[in-house]
Amino acid sequence: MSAIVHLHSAVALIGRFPALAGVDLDVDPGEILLLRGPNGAGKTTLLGVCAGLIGLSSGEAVVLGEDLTSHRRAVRRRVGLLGHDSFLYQDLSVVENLDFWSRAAAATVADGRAALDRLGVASRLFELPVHALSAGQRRRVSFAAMICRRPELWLLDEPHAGLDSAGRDLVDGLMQEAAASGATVMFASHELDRAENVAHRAVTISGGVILPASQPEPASQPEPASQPEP
Amino acid sequence: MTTTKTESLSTVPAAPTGTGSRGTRVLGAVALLFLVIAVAYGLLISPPDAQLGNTIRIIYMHVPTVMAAYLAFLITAVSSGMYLWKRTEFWDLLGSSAAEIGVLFFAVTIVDGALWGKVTWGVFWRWEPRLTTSAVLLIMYIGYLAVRAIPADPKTRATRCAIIGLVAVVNIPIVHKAVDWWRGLHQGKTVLGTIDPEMGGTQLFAMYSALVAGILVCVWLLIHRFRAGFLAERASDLGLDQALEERRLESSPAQGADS
Amino acid sequence: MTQTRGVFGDALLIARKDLLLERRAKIGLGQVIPFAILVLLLFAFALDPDRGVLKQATPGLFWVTVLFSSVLTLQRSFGLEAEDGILEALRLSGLSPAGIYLGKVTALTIELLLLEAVLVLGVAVLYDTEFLGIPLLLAIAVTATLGISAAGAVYGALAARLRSRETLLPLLLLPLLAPVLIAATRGCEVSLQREAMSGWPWAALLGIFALVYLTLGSFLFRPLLEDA
Amino acid sequence: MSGASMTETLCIIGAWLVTFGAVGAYAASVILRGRRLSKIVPPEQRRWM
Repeated sequence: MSAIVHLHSAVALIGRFPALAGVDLDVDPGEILLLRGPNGAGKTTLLGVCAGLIGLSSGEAVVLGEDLTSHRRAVRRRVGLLGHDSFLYQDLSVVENLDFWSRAAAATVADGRAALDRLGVASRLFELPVHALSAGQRRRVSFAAMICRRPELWLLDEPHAGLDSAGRDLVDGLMQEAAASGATVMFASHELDRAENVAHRAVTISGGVILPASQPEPASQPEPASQPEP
Repeated sequence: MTTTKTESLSTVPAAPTGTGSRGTRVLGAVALLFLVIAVAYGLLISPPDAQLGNTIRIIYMHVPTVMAAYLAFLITAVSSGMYLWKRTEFWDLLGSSAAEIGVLFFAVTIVDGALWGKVTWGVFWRWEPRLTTSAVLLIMYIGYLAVRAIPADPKTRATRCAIIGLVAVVNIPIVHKAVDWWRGLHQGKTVLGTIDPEMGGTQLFAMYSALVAGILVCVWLLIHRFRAGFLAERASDLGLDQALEERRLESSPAQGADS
Repeated sequence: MTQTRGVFGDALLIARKDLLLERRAKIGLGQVIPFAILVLLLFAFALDPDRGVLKQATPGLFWVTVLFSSVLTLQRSFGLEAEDGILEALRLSGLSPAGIYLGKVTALTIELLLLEAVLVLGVAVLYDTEFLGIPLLLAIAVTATLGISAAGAVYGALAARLRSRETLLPLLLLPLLAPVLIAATRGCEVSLQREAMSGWPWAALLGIFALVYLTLGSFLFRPLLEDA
Repeated sequence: MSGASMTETLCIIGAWLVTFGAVGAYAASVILRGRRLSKIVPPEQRRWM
């Protein structure tokens, strides 16, 4: 089975700044990969490249079988990105946001409700506008909006940030579940103790490149490679 | 562009020290020749017009500049479309260079038109269709240059400009139609901006030599401006390789810099 | 996997979302409409109503007010999309860019038509206008508004991510809308029987303007979302 | 020379001066900018296309 993510000498510029300065990375199907590294190392840019949002200025990138240098847009429907931004309309209520984003992603409204339920968003919050939510609640709603797309590749930027410990456990559980069901997860985190427990493998990114592996012990064996089910 | 051909045929490449080349110098000389003829005929030799009197001498400047401006905006429009298709730096630079030159010639056109108005009507400005149209279009393209001037990623900037270039150019005929109808209801056809077929021989000669000179100067400027733009891009790329190197070095001292 | 909804389905989704946002946040109702009424008042102060100038200039003042209000509406409409990573989310969503564009145009047109309806009331009360030639007035209002939205959505989206958007959007948009102002004003004057010629050519010009920019915008929105 | 023809002459001269002046000044600025940038850019990158 070929890699879900294959990057070779990938260089990505943000403006004229080389945020990625030649990344080599392969991620296998069903793997949970932790990206660690200092702030400004290029983690967010790397996730953006994998999502097909940021173009490469040189190098190779193939994600989910799509060549990003020629078909950057094709991959987008198939990935789920959880970024620093909430990706939510502040003035719309929780369900209105979920209804909109699930339908935009060609999922059903029921998928959106199920995702909210899965993230443990209390139904008393459903009618509240997003700007009235706490940071943790908002994060859960963003997460719900992401998983209702049923992505084949999860790209999570600091998924634990802003969550209480119950929320973090929930996120860890979701990632493991996703990987078990054939999806692939890449996430960036600063909370290394927790993150390394979940991840099958960790790579360190610094200065826009991936450092040669000094791999930590895998917490668990990667799931046997299987064709990810849409 | 023809000049580049001349460029590559010329004896071997000492690196240029500016935006000039043999091609542009030849072109510049020809343009200058036409300019001299235009000055001689337009200001001195040709007689005053039967209807316009001496103010026709302003028209000798007004028509070439407006033609050059429209030529430049046409180039901007074509380049904008080509950029969105081909996504190459060439079309971006050509389009933005032409827009700048178009704005220059358009501004001059409006000043000339206002001076003609001062003589003919006694006031600088009348809501005459051509002047009004030109003023609106001028501001539209000033907007283009304003967006161009915002520092941004080169690709982003190029896309923005290409979009504005296309949006603006399709407005030109609509503005013309609207303003013509708007004013045309009140006034007869105006002389400003048209070449009267009844013009005398020397007048026609003055007009056409000025027109040719205007177009040649426009093209000559465009080549220089394009090359200056190209150099400016290379100058801002200069740091790039170095930045890439430095970026990679960031990772080496801090081994496995976790947290 | 994903069933495609098509461009018009996407447009409907976006338009409904925008109108819902307006219902929730009430920026148009609470801020833009009061602003527009205020402009009408200011014109009355500037052009003393007793001298009759106001009455003569009513169509022009009306459309100038609409243009200024539309700049505010556009800024609001696309400011929302540029916040909180929404633009990235839209790019990821798989909605077609043309669909997003047409949806925004639809919502904007509806919002601006509502604004105009309120302004018409304001003009009727404050400037004592008599309305004649209603079909032509309606045709002009609809085509002009569609044109403003169609051209405005392109520049609104373009300016939304620029730091100097507050000054750039009017600089870019208002000259572009000059023909709309001319045609809508003259058309309304004709309609109010101030001119003895048919106003339908003006409505046709407005229709052409709207059509040209709807077509162009549908094509340009992809590069606009991707790279601008 | 009457006042009217005075204005006429001034305006005609003015139009030609404005045209030549503006285009000339712009041309000079472009050429100078090109020379200045040429000094910064390494020789092998100075060729266009």
